[in-house]
Order: sequence, then C-alpha cells, then structure tokens
Amino acid sequence: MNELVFFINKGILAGAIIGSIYALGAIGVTLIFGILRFAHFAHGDMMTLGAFIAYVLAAALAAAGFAGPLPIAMMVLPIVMILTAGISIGIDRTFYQPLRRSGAKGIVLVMASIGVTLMLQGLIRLFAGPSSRELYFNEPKDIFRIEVPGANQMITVTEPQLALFIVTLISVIALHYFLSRSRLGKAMRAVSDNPSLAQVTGISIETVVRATWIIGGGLAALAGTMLALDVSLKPDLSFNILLPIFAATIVGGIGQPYGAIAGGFVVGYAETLAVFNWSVLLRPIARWTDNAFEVPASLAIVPTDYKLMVPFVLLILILIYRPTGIFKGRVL
Amino acid sequence: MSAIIEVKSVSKRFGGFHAVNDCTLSVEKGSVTGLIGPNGAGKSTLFNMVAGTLEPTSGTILFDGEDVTGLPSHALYKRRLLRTFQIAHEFSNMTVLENLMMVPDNQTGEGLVGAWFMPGRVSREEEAIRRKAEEVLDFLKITHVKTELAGNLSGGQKKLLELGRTMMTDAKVVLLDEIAAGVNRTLLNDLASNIERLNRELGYTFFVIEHDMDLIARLCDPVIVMAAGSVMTQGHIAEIQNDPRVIEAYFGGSPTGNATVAHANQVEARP
Amino acid sequence: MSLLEIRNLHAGYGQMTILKGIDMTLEAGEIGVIVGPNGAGKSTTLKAIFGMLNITEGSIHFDGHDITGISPEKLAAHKIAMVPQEHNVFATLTVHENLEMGAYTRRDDYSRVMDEVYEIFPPLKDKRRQAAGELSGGQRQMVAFGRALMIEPKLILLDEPTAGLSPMYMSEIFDRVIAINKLGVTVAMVEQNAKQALAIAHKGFVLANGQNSYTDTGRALLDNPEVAKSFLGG
Amino acid sequence: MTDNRRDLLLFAGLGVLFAIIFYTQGTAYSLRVTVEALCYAMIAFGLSLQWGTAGLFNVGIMGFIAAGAFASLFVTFPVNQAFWDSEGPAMLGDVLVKVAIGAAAVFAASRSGKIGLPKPLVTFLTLVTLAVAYLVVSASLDPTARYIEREAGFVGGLGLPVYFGWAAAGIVAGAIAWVVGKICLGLRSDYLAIATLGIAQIIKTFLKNADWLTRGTQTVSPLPWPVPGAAEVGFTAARASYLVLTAVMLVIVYMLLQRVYHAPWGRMMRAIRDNEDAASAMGKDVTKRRLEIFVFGCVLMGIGGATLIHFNTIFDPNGFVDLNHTFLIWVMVILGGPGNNRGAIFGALLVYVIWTMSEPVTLVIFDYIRTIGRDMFGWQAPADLNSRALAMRVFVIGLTITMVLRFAPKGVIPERLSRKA
Repeated sequence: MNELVFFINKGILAGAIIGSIYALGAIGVTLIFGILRFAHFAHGDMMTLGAFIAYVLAAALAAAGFAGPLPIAMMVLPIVMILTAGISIGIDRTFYQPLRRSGAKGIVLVMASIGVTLMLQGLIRLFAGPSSRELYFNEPKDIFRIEVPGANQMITVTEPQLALFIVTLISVIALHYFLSRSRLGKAMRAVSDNPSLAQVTGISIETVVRATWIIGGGLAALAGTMLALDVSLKPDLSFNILLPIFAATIVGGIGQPYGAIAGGFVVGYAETLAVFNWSVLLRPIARWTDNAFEVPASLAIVPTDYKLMVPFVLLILILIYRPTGIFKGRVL
Repeated sequence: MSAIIEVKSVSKRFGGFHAVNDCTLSVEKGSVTGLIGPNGAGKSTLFNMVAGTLEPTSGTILFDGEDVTGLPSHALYKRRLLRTFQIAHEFSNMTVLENLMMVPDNQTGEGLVGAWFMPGRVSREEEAIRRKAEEVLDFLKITHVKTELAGNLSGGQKKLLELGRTMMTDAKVVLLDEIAAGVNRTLLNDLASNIERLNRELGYTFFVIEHDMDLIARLCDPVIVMAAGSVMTQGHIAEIQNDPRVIEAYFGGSPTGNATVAHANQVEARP
Repeated sequence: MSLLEIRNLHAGYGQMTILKGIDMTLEAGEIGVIVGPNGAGKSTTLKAIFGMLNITEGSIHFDGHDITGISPEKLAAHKIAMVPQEHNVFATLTVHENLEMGAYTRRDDYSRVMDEVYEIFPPLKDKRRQAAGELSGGQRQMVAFGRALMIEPKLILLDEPTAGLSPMYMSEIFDRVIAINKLGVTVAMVEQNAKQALAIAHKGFVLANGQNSYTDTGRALLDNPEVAKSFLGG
Repeated sequence: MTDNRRDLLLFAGLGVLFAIIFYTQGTAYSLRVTVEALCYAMIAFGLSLQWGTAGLFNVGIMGFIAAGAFASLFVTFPVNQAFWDSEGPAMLGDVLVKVAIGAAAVFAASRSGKIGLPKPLVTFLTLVTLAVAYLVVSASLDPTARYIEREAGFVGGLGLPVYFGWAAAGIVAGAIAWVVGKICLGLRSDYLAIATLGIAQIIKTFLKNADWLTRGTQTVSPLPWPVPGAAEVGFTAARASYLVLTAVMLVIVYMLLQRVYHAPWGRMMRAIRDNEDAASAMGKDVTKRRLEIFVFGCVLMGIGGATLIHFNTIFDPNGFVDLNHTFLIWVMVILGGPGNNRGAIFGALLVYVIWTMSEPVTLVIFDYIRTIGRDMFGWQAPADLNSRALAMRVFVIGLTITMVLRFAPKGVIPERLSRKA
C-alpha cells in the first residue's frame, strides 16, 4: 500500500498541481491567441510578476505585524490579481496597441511580447535579485495528512496545494459562467469568432481586449503566486514554464478556454508521469511473484533533467497529427 | 476534342456552409470556357480548388487525365496549369520586371549551387528571361513601369501584370479570375484579342470567370452557369442568355414571390 | 430633412480611392437599392457609411447627426445595423447568443424584441440552442437579419443578401426585406440581382466607376431602356 | 548613390568607435571584442536570412549555436584513448544500431498507409513504435553512459583539424533545423517561434546533462585553435590572426550571400515573402524553399557558434544563454536592418560593442547609485547589487526590441528594394 500512497502523492497529486498551474496560464494564452491573434511570449513572466507583487505586499504586511487565518500572500491575492491585470493593460497600451493600430503582422506582436518578457525579467531581477524566496513569513505551512489503512505512509497535501485546487476550480467555474452567461463574456467569444462582424454589431474591440488582459493577467498572477507559495519564488521561471503552457494551449486547441484547461492537465500529467519512478509500483508486483524479475532502481520514462522534453514532444506530436488540438481550435 | 480539366462531383464546405455542392463540369482542350453565375454561387471556390489553393471536401479533379485533387498550386504549375487572381496578387516590393522574371521554373539561379558556382549559365538564362519579360511588357503596353515597384501600380496595371505572368511560360491551361475588372475598355479589347491569339495560335486553353458580359460573349464558348454551388446549365452564350432559368438566377428575372409582387405594385402605386 | 444624406462622398482603402463623389438620400421608411457592375463601389458605399474605410471628402448625415467617418461600433447607438455579405453570423455562438450579441449595445430589456424576431423567423426558435455555424445558408441569413433587428434599427444596411442563394430562396429573402421594411425600418441594400431588387425598391441608385450614374424610383429605373441596356444585362 | 554614402558614413562612424576602443582599452582586449563581434556577425547573417529574407521567426538561435559548438568540439578535441580502449565504443555502437533500427521502424510505421492501412491506425502504430524504440534506446543508453563516465570520463573528440569541426558545426545545426522546419514550416510562424524556443532549451539541457558526451557542467577545454595560439606567437599576434581568419570567413560568406540575394534565388525568396499564394501559383514550392532558407540560416549560426567557442577555448553548456545567444542577435538584426547583409554586420558590430561596454558602465553607474543612496538616504544596498545591475541590461535589450519595432521597423540600414532596369 505504501507504494500506492507514494504514487498518489508523487503522481496523481503532483500532476494535478502542476496541471492546475499550466491550465491557469494556458487560459490566458489561449484567450490572447483567440482575440489578439498572437502567441504571447510574456505570459511566463507575467506569472513571475504576479508572484513578485504578492511577495512585496505580503512582506510589507508581515513586517507591519499583520496576521490572519491564511498565509498573507494568499489573502492579498485579489489585490495582486487586480494589480497584475492593470499592469497587463498598461503593457498592452504601451507596447502592443500601437503596433496593432499600425496594422503590424501578428508575428511582429510576438516579437514585441518577447521584448516585453525581457523587460519584465530585467525589472524583476533588478528589484528581487536572482535568488529564490519563500512566500511564507513567520507562518507555518500547514500540511494535511490522510491516513490510508494498511499503509504507514500518508497522503499529504500542503496548504498551498489545497488552496491551488480550490482556486483553480473556482476560476474554471467562474470563467465558464463568465463566457457563457455574461454579456462581456459572450462578446469575447464573438470577437474571437469574427472580429469584423463583432465590430459591426457594436461590440467595442478595445473593451474586449481589455477584458482579455484582465482575465489573462489575473489568472497569470494567480498561477504565479500559487506556484511560488507551493515551491518558492524564482525569478527565472519564464521560458521553462512558457513552453508547457504553449504546449497546453495548442494541445487543447487555440482559442478554446476549455481546451486550455484540458491541455494544462494533459501536459501536467504527462510531465509528472514521465519523470515518475515506475519501479515503485513494480516492486510490490515483484514481491508477490517472489521476485520473479528484477526491478531496476530507477524506471522513469524521462530523466527529471529532461522534463521540458515532455511538453515539447507533445507539442510536436500534436502539430504533426492534429494541429487543431483536442478541442478543434483554429490553426493559425 | 477531349477534356483537359474534369471536375467530378466536387463539394467544398466551410463549416456548415456548402460553397460548392456536388459540382461536375469539364473544360475541353483548346477551348475558352467561361464560368458565370451570381456572386456567391461558388465560382471562386471552384476555381481555387482547380488551381490547388483549396482542397475539396469531397470529389475529384482531373487534369489532362490525371488525378490532381488536393495537389498544391506549385505542383499544378509544373503541369502547366497557371492562374491569375481576382484581387491582384502582385509581389509588391519587387519591380514589375522582377515580378515577371521570377515566373519561369527550373532556373539554374534558383538553386544555391547554381547561384554560387554557375554565374555564366545564370546570366545567360537571365538574359533570355529578361528579353521574354520585356516582350511581355511591350505586348501589354506597360513597358514604362518596368522598374516601378509593383505595389505602386494602379489596379488595372496590376491586373495586366497578373496576365503577363501567365505569359512568361508555356501554359496548357490558364485560369483567368475576373481579369477585366478595373481594366479600361481599349486595353480590354487588346487583352481579348491576345487571349484569342494565344488560344488559336499556341493552343492555350482558357477557363475564365468573368462578370463582363461583353468579354464573355466575345471570347467564351461554351459558357458554364453556376448557381448555389453547382452547375445550372452550360452552352453557347446565345443559348445561355435566352435560358429563362439563367435569366432568373443571374440577370434577375421577374419577381416570383407573391408578397414581392404585391409590394412591387404598392411601390409603383406610390405618388 | 431626409433620414440618410450622403453628399459628394470620396472614399477608399489606404491610398486607393474607390468612391469618387457619391450622392444618396433616403427618406424614413424607404427601401433604397444600390446596383451596378462589379467594382462600381456598391459594397464600398455601404462600408463607407459604416465607417470601415477612409473618407477623404464629402459627408454622411443620419437623422440630423453627422456620422462621417464614425467608428463602426458607435453606429449601433444611432440605430443603424448592418448585415455583411458573408461571415455574417458568429458561427461558434448559439442562435440565441447571436441575437443577444445583436443587442449588445442595449442596456434595457429587449426580451420583447427577441420574441418578435423569433416570431418573424420561426425556424430559429427551435434552433436557438444550436451553434449558428451548423445551420443551413437560409437559416443563417435569418440569424443575420434577426441579429441586426435586435437594436430595433431605424436603418438597416444589407450587403448582397441573396449572394450565394438559389433563385428559390432569393424571392424569400426579398419577401423578408419587405417584411422588415413594413416594421418601419428603412433599408439600404446592395444587390446583384438588379431587376428583382429594383422591383421592390422605392428608390434605386445605379453606380458606375465610383459615381452615381442613375438615380430614380425603382420602377423608373427598370423602365429606363438605357439602364436596362447597360446594367441589367439586356 | 545617397544610400551608399549613408552606409559609408555609418560604417566610418563604427570604425571611429572601434578605434576609440582600441586606443582606450588596449589592443589585446579590443581584439577579443572584435573577433567575438565578427562571430556574432556570422550568426546575425543567419538570422537576417531567416527573418529578413523569409520572415521566419527563430527564437532558438542559442540552441543552434550550442549544437554547432558541440559538434565542433566533438570533431576537433583530442582523442580520449581511455574511451577507445574501453568497452565504451562497442556499447555505444550497440546503442547506435538500436537507434538506427528504431528510426527505421518508426519510419516504416509512418509509411504503413501506403499498404492500405487506415490513417488512425497508422498514427497509432507510429506512436507505439516511437514509444517502444524510445524505451529500448534509453534503456541501453543509460548503462552505456554510466560506464563511459566511470571508465573514461567522457567520449572525447576525434582530433581532426578545426576546419572539419566548423564544417561539422554547420552540418549538425542544419540537420536539427531541417527536422524542426519540416514539422513547423507548413504552419504559421508563431508555431516555429514556439518550437525553436523549445528546441533550444532542450539542446542546452542535453549538453548540460549528457556528461558522457560533453562532460556537462565540468566543461571541456582547451579547444584547439585553427591558428597559432598565444603560447606560440604571443597574445596579440594570436588574436590578430584569429581575427584575420574570422574576417576572411565573414567576407566570403558576405559575398556568397550577396550573390544569391541578387541571383534568381533571392528574387524567388523575396517573391515568397511578398505573396505566398502567388509565388505558389507561379510554381515555387513555398514550404520547401522556406525549409531551405531556414536550414541555410541555421548552418551559419552553427558555424558562427563554433568559431566563437573555439576562440574562447572553453565549451561550457551553462555559458549558452538565451539573452546573449538569441535575443542579443535579434537586436543586432532588427536594429541593423533585416534582409540587408550590410545591416546585419553593422548591427552586430555596433550592438556587440555596446553590449560589452555596457557591463562596466552599468557597474560604475550602480556604484554611484550605491554611494549616493548611502550618503544621502542611508540606503543599505543589497549584497548582490552587481548581479542585479546586470539585469538592467536585459531590460534594455527588451526595451530596444519593442522600440525598434515601433519606431524603426526597417532598421538603421534598411533593405534596398532593387530598381535596376
């Protein structure tokens, strides 16, 4: 049973955690892809930026002696999301909108977003330095343990992980209601579907663009902060998280928010299970069969160092076999 | 005569919309075949499928007896099927001369090895291609814009350049997509007589989408009429123009709906 | 004052001028039909009204307001609706959502208008939960019209509403246009099927080379032998 | 004519800049900067070709540089006798045979549609074969790698002359480009951007972790020089002769590029960039030609990377970073003028000099800030201020990219559209 618990902890839960992060990021990327029609390379650094803002706020509050039922960084999340969304809109106004207005090709916007990502990286490192930081200040990181009968190990979920599941679920449900029920949400889908008709219908494209950045920026901040709470705040997240998020977007189908969620979990699980040491699960089988076969010490499909290979290979396979992704997104 | 292009029950759907619906037609070798029909009848979609820019949802297209369904346009060019575009697709950052000179295939200088190591052969070829291009420019009477960037030409000149490109190589079939739009009358006359000449003397087959009825009447036999994604009828222009179905579909015949008639009467009755 | 007044309009895309002095007036409650050969500037005129291209000279007044060069999304506030020629529905949205998007600029309760639209186009009611992209061409045309009606427009602009439809459908569409007009909506329509369209028009505008070449009542244009000869295909 | 005069003026200005650097910074140091700048210019040629001439978006330059550098290392580094005396070669041969069989099996599976199998089955078969081949290969590679690391340290090199290494650098970078391009070039350029970004990270990860092949983070040095080294002829002379060598290579490549650009090849490529549909209708195989130019560009990047790495004599996988080896080159090309080889050279030389000089300058500026902050506000600067200061340069690179795109999208020396009669 211990092996099973280990698998639940290191396989199923770990996959769900990273999958949630990817899903939250990919929703933003897919919406930006659908409405602004370019691959937003600065998304990884928007996540870092959000986490960094959370760190600054939480550190300030912690220094002021503020305390509450939850970790401070979690309590300031709404403010962090609003701030990051505001910054995203500011970035759009300053760097992307002028290019859009001048009728630049999509690929020029992609390049501009790379410029933006470098600027964010520079600023974050200037103020935060290259070292990694904890988002917990004088607070215990609660750990929830679930006992499993017949096993002496326990299923463990940390507080930030549990919070991540909850906020991901809430965000996904909220997004669903927003896109299918609200006036603005439907307008976003309309613009993604047919921008010129949307304009003729009286939908202000700029309003929709703003909404896109608010959602994308807010979710990026959410994902970044949760990731930083779970692990630690590292300023060099950007490209290493960007590739899986792009993979999730394309696997799910470009422009499809539900696809992005599915894609996020597909990529998250693929990555986790690929580096999972499967010999753990083979050992009990070997025991039952009186060690009829030898179980190697390590039986991971992909060595941990090559984790990035997994989203990349998924990306390549989907491009070869189904460029529209699972949810029939558009092919650019 | 035998068919050079055969379109066999070809359909094309965009989402749920049938742009071309089970369309069957053929173009005889050596003919100038016209394709007419109201806007949105599926003519351009059909054309694009024949030219290899769109892939049919179902059905087959034969060129010179071979199945070419879904082949990309550059492969069709190799079989000597050329096309013009309804909206001129000039290479706007290149000169008019360059626009023409890029057309011939198998140029030695188009390969890296050729361009680097066979300068003599490349420049001989270039000389010949340039002469050919200058002839074409002369022929189209646009020699004066030879060194102008194609993007700066007028709409009509761009159309001529479209046609000029098809003259840079020996074609079997040329698809002309609304070549007359934006070209002035005098030039159009020249164009028409040259299309006739290419057809008669060099045996070019033309397949023509056109809204200019005079041009259709002058050049095309037979004329195929498309409506709602498939062929309605085909025949000599004189038959077509007198076919009541065609008049109704294309030229806009007498109103048939009852309300329409009633309303029409009402409109008339207004002071 | 007329509902729509276009004076000496020059407009085009980028550097290219397509309209070279168009004049057009429509009174409230009329059907105006714009016909002419391809490239004459018919659709361009509609797009110019709709603020979708560069106006270099001239003016457009609607209901006493200067709307020259206004941005497209602002026209809904003036109660002007447009039905483009193609891609005129949101294919991935349901029929119902398409209609809701039509009413995007409305902040009041529009459920009555919605009911009316379903009444005018009964087939849509059954398919209201279906994605518009799955409907047939005729039904999509209904969605497009319905969407435009949601703002209870004073003026509706139709860009070749019969394009791509079989002749049978065509008269149905014209019937629909008349029905819409009877609701009190002024209609400006570009049409290829000149004869049929002029027959239902109070006013017809024949364009050629970006300029007015004939303007008269629909009937008069149909009866004009010169017009018939040059533009109606004999 | 005025265009040429302008170019001349710009290059003259650049010459003055270099003269000042030689005068103030000393010959040996300045020679180093110049050689490195020329290597960057070679890489910039590759990008200018891809982006300027064909509109291909490559953000994985670092990967191609690293791959080229490694290839050259492998070909030129002295033979490791310990490896060749061990079981290593045999075991590695076994792995290679398995790779070959696996590749053949995957290829066969992907072509099984030809014998009438339905498409979903073909896909399924291919993926299963791929998975099996991968597992078999990685299962036999792991012990081999461990054995080699234990017995011989790493595989070592082939001990061939440097020029062979540089050729190999081009070939390997080009081969990787071919595979990536084959998959992505039929689609819109965003996909290529994403894929190149990924492949670069993966190449770097591989070079960093495959200790049996590259010694990983332990780095390999000294790499051989194609010209007499400092030990033989002295610092300055050695660097000067390396400079002459790179300059000659650069001139040759420049001439080759100019020739194809003005040949029908260049005309065709510009036509494809202008209007893909029309070029295709005029018989040009757009996807194939794009692949050609992508591979060609990456070959130059590989060679440039190899010359750079040999000059510094050390192969360190951690030394390859996106900023220095991808985005810096982007700045060079878009600032210089994409699609114009003179622009690429100008951009490379200017940007590289500014880049190198920016390090000491930034540190000096931040030193002042530290002093002023302490004296006036009692600010205690963080201990890692220096490394933070250098992050400002990342910011500046990003800002330059966005500003150039907006205000000077054609660069300082724009592409000339030919008007010759």
